[in-house]
Amino acid sequence: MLEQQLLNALTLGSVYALFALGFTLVFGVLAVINLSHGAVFMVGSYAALALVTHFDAPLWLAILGAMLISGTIGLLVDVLILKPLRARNAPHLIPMIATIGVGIMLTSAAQGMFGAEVLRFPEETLPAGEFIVGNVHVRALELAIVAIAFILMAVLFTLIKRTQLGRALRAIAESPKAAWLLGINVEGLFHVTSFVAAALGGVAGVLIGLDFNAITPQMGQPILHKGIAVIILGGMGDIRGALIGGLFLGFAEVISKAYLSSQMGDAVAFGLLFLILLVRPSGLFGRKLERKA
Amino acid sequence: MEWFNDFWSTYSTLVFSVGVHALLALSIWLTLSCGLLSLANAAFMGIGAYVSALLTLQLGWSFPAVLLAGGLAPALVALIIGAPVLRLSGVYLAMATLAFGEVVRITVLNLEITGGPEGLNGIPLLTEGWHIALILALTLYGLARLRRSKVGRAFEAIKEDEVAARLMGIDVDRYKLLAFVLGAVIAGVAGALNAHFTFFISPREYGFENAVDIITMAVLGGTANLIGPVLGASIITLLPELLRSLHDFRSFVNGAVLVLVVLFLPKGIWDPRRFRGWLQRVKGGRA
Amino acid sequence: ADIKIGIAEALTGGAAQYGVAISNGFQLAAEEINAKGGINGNKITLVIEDEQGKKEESINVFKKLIFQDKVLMIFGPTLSNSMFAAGPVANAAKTVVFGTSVTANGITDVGPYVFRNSVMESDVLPVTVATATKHYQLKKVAVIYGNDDAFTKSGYDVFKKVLEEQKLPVTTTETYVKGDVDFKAQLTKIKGSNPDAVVCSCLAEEAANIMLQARGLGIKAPFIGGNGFNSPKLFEISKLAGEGTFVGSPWSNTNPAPANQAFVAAYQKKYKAEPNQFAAQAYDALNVAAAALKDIKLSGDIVADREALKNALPKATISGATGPFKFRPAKTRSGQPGGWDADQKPFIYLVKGGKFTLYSSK
Amino acid sequence: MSDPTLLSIRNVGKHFGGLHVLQDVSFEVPAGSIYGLIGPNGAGKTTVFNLVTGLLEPSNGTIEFMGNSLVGLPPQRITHRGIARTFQNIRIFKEMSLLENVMVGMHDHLNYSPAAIFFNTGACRSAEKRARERAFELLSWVGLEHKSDMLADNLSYGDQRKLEFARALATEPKLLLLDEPVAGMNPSEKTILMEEIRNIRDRGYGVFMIEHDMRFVMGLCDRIAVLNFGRIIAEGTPDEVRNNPDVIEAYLGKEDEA
Amino acid sequence: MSVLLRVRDLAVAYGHIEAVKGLTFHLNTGEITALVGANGAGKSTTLLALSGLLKPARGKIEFDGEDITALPAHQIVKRGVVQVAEGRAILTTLTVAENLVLGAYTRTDKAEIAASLDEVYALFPRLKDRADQFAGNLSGGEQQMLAIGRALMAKPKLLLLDEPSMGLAPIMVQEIFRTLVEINRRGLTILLVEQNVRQALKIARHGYVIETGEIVLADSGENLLANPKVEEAYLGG
Ligand SMILES: Nc1ncnc2c1ncn2[C@@H]1O[C@H](COP(=O)(O)OP(=O)(O)OP(=O)(O)O)[C@@H](O)[C@H]1O
Ligand SMILES: Nc1ncnc2c1ncn2[C@@H]1O[C@H](COP(=O)(O)OP(=O)(O)OP(=O)(O)O)[C@@H](O)[C@H]1O
Ligand SMILES: [Mg+2]
Ligand SMILES: [Mg+2]
Repeated sequence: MLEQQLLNALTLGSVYALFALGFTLVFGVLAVINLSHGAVFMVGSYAALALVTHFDAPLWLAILGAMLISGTIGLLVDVLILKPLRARNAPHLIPMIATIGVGIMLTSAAQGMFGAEVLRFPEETLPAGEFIVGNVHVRALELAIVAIAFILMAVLFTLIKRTQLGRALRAIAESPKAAWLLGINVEGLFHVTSFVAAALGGVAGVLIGLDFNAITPQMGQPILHKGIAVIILGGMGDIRGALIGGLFLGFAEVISKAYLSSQMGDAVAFGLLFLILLVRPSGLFGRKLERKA
Repeated sequence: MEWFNDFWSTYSTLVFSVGVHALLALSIWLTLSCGLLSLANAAFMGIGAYVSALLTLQLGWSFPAVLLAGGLAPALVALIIGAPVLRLSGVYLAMATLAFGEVVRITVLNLEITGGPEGLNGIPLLTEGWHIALILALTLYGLARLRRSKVGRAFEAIKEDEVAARLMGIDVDRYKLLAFVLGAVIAGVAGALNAHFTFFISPREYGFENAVDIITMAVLGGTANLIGPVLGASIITLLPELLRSLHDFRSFVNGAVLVLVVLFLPKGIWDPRRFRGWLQRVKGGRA
Repeated sequence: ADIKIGIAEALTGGAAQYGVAISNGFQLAAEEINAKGGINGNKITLVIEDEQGKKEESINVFKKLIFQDKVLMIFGPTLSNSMFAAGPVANAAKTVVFGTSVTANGITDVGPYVFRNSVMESDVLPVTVATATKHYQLKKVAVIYGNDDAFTKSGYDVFKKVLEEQKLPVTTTETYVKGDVDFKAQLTKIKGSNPDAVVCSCLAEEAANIMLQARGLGIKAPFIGGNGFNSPKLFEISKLAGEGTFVGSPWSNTNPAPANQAFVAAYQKKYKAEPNQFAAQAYDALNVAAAALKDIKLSGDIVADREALKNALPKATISGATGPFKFRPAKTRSGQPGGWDADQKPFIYLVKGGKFTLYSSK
Repeated sequence: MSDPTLLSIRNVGKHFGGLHVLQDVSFEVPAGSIYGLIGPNGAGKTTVFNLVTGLLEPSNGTIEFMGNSLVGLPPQRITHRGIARTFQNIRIFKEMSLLENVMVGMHDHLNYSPAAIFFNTGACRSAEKRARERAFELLSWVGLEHKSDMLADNLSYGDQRKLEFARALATEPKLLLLDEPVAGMNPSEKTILMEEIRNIRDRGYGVFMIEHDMRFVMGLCDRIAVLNFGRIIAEGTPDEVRNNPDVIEAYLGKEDEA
Repeated sequence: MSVLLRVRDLAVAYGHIEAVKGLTFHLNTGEITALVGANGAGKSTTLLALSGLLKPARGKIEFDGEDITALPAHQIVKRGVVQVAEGRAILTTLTVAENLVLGAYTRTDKAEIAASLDEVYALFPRLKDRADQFAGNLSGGEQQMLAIGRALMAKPKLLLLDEPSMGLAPIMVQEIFRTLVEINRRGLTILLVEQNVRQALKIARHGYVIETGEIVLADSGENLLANPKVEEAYLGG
């Protein structure tokens, strides 16, 4: 059973990581805890579902469409809400509260349009494919999620660490004023980041919607909760951290369910998180500059 | 008079809730004023609620004693976890306190004495309007005094720059612990009051969303002074009630209002500096 | 004059999927009653309020309905938790409150004005488990339930007691929490313990996913479920994964009784969707109240009318979508006069070909 | 006359990982005098201040203040002993008014109890009133009294330095550490500040400062230590230091600009 | 002689308070111009407005014949107006090398950028030693070097310097001023805000003295140095 549980942990961890990637990106660049990310994730799911059921779109097109729609929402939130807040020098918790409002709006809009009950992708659209290796049952979709999480992480990580664009993003994250003075189009990059992060959230929504096949207006809430844990465990805004943090949480949860007690899954995961933070006050990859004066 | 009776029987709970939420918002205001973004206050509220409800139900303690215990129990917990947790800052502190809250919630969920997910029901109605009013008034007065003293200034200084605060001779760790523990006391008492007018408590009421709600109240109202949190708590509590007639659009509009308020009043609703700015403009316009 | 009845259900938030169905059931019943000329010539008007599945909100809604709208009685709220908070308010105001989806123990302890037609798990599960055990020759079972939800947890408590009484060994007991979508860790463990069946105290949506994921992991054992399983959704989602499941419930969309078939058809026509047990129980509940109202003469004095309704309601009986229905007095813990529980015989269904089929032992 | 030693630094070393920032640094700051620490950028001057104020711990060596070791004490205890400092990269409390900034500096000297705060006792009120008056005094000393209600963040750079100076004095230090106090001030303002610092010394305080402005340093300091690459390369009176060829080579440069 | 930057009636306000109250001045191509004044006079405010980081309340800024008053900051940098801001605006979480490379954000030619980098390292060898350190760990003076070096990486047409000598050792100050003269000779136009008034006016062709947001004196550097009013107010008698 251990092999199966390890696989379970890997997929669950990748699910968390996938969700956390966009979340951490916004956090890292805009320094906003975007609590509407869960709702954007949910919108991604519904968007793909609507494309598949109402327009008979093939799955790949539906995924693209979902990215576009959720990305646009992210962009709109940035342009219409976060940008004016930046211009008005809002204190740092204020944007977070605005995103709570956005989350509420998106959730109730989704309920208005699609109803409160659980919706599913039609069976024929689900990528089939399941194989059994030894004692372990593997589904193609799960493998896809794991692979996509790793690939996206690698791409984003290289982008941020090695390219001029990445350096510019890090510059913005530290000081928008300094970035402007370097000739960086700070607002433009904020918009791009918001779009990309929300699009990533949207993809995560589609994939996870496909895998667990339960789409509801509330589906973003529990994962948002975990997502926050993941990005902070990984270290604020750190792309590698999102993956490692996600995997960590996935493994902690699955292993404690498997070998301790399923009642304790979350308690063990959060308890460990608590302890890790005490040992590493800035998360796994976070670092604090030591210089004081 | 009859009108008032009708009004009171319909809305007394709502008014009570405003009071309790104001206490909660003040509790987080206190920790925020020291620069601590703590998400533990919902859990502290829960501890206060459970301890007090159990004392009432099982041991039949008197209400004042129960309230006192409801404040002290979370304070004790805050004291214990404070030392390690308060070494963290910013979102990391938020996360650690959130994790702590989760552990508390799951513990309550799995204990026999707390009734697990089914919670505790049949809690007698002991809270009266004047209890809440009195405690709120005392809290407001106490915090107002604190703010104007060296303690309040020390909190502010710590919020802005811990290193510089240390070099002013402020024992940063002790003051942070003080803010954290006092916040826990206020939240715990709020929880105890709440438990004794809603007949029922369950672990679900003290989770992440509630922690965020509490922060929203304080920040939306404005954290520059004590009026903000009270105002924020009132608005967040009353808004859904005011929007009730919108039916299906209620929560959408509720969200939209939140966004708009924040957008147009980014420093919170009660922002003395903006008011001063207006005043100056009016004066300047005349001059 | 119109008869004003309050409906307090969770129309938004996490419990909305139940609250909305329930509110649909009430509206359908009210329409039908009014179309037939109302009750003794009086039309029913529903005052529908959203209690969001939150306790304070429920109290506020109850107070508004009782003191401001001055409704004759209240249906709701959706969750047991909310009933524990709001029930005492109605009881203290001497107003009947009638729950259709509140199954937790102790609800009717609140007082004599509290009624419910939600069938309690303790009435259903013993028969279900016994029937399944006999049918499958079960030697040992695994259990899974949601442990942060009053509904699924109290269902589990009953299951546990029943399994002990029927001396059926449990290989492992697993839990999940609300909002979980990944059950593979628990199911892998269940698979390792090799049970003959999986006993599941879950809501339909979660149950469907549990079944799907169980089959994906190669678990072949059949499922045994309670009240929560009872939704056509279960098979819309799980398709054939739910084959062989035993469910005990007062209602099923395939129950051929004419009252039920009429309900199912009317619901489909009005809402373009399949009804579920929540809608059926709400539909029946309003008809029960209507039956009681027929027998009383409304004076226009709200206090007297509410009292009259409280006295008449226990005697009301109907034969509705959930079959023959009557009340029985609740046994309370404290010995105080309590409210009224449903006295209804559950049916046992076996799932065949993705449909509930009434089980009859060969 | 021989002044007693206020601060004594002996054989102090400090490294960050493999980077040795200070090595075997020793000197003494006497009471009632102005002591200067100069040296090229990155020589380790600010690091010395960080060690003295407890923000960093020395890797080896001892630091004593009036005969008691400071090593291992947290910053607030060191402030308590009577050492205050200003920062090279100004660290004022930006969201507080100037007056509040200075009053924070008096924290240690306001000894009223929590109960006194709650009941607003006479003792508490008069202590606060005195503190307020003293803060005003300090602000007018640096010429900022007319801005006392302004937010510190809205001050220009030079004014922020002055505020920091007033705040440090508010802690009533026996030894004042100034890290480049006149950076960003113009020559006439420097002259005024020079007078003020002399005043402070004449009242018996010790002043220990880092500064790159040679007119200022040479005109003001009684003794000067020169740090280069983490080592003391010269120590003595301004004249001795000014003419030391090593110092000229490493720090002052050939042509004397001033 | 051509005018590179022309400022007309520039006013900048913080909230309701005007910190700069209608400055009119110009910079000639290829010259060093100094802007001096007491603390709080409005020098930094002026520079920030020129860079587009503060939006003027009124007035007009023309660069190279183009009206740049309303342009966003990054567009202004792109046109070649680069600032070394007060307080340095170093990116502390990036390494020294990354800070420098980002300085060339608006440039694309890899080879030329590499050449510029070598020049900067030649100018400030200390930075080369510290290339892979986080800039936040640098000493104050090292950060100042980094800020100047980073601005040079942009290959500006107009360099705005806000107190470049602040926090630098005397030997380094001389070095910086020598460098400024040198890069100016190569054609770079410089606007210099300095508290080191004497040296600034020595190397500046023109100088403006500003007091509480207004220009009170404008003359050649030489004349200003000799002006008794300047002598008294800014040179310390
Ligand atoms: N926390 C740290 N980690 C790594 N290196 C550090 C740290 N703090 C200081 N340094 C290094 O130590 C050296 C000395 O720094 P310090 O700030 O003491 O110099 P300084 O003499 O004050 O220089 P300046 O006159 O430029 O302010 C510098 O090279 C700096 O890079
Ligand atoms: N963010 C701000 N908000 C409000 N007022 C400000 C702000 N920044 C500066 N000021 C005010 O504007 C005026 C000009 O400030 P500025 O920083 O331009 O002066 P400066 O000439 O650069 O002075 P210094 O030599 O001290 O750097 C000052 O009176 C200052 O108090
Ligand atoms: Mg230094
Ligand atoms: Mg300036």
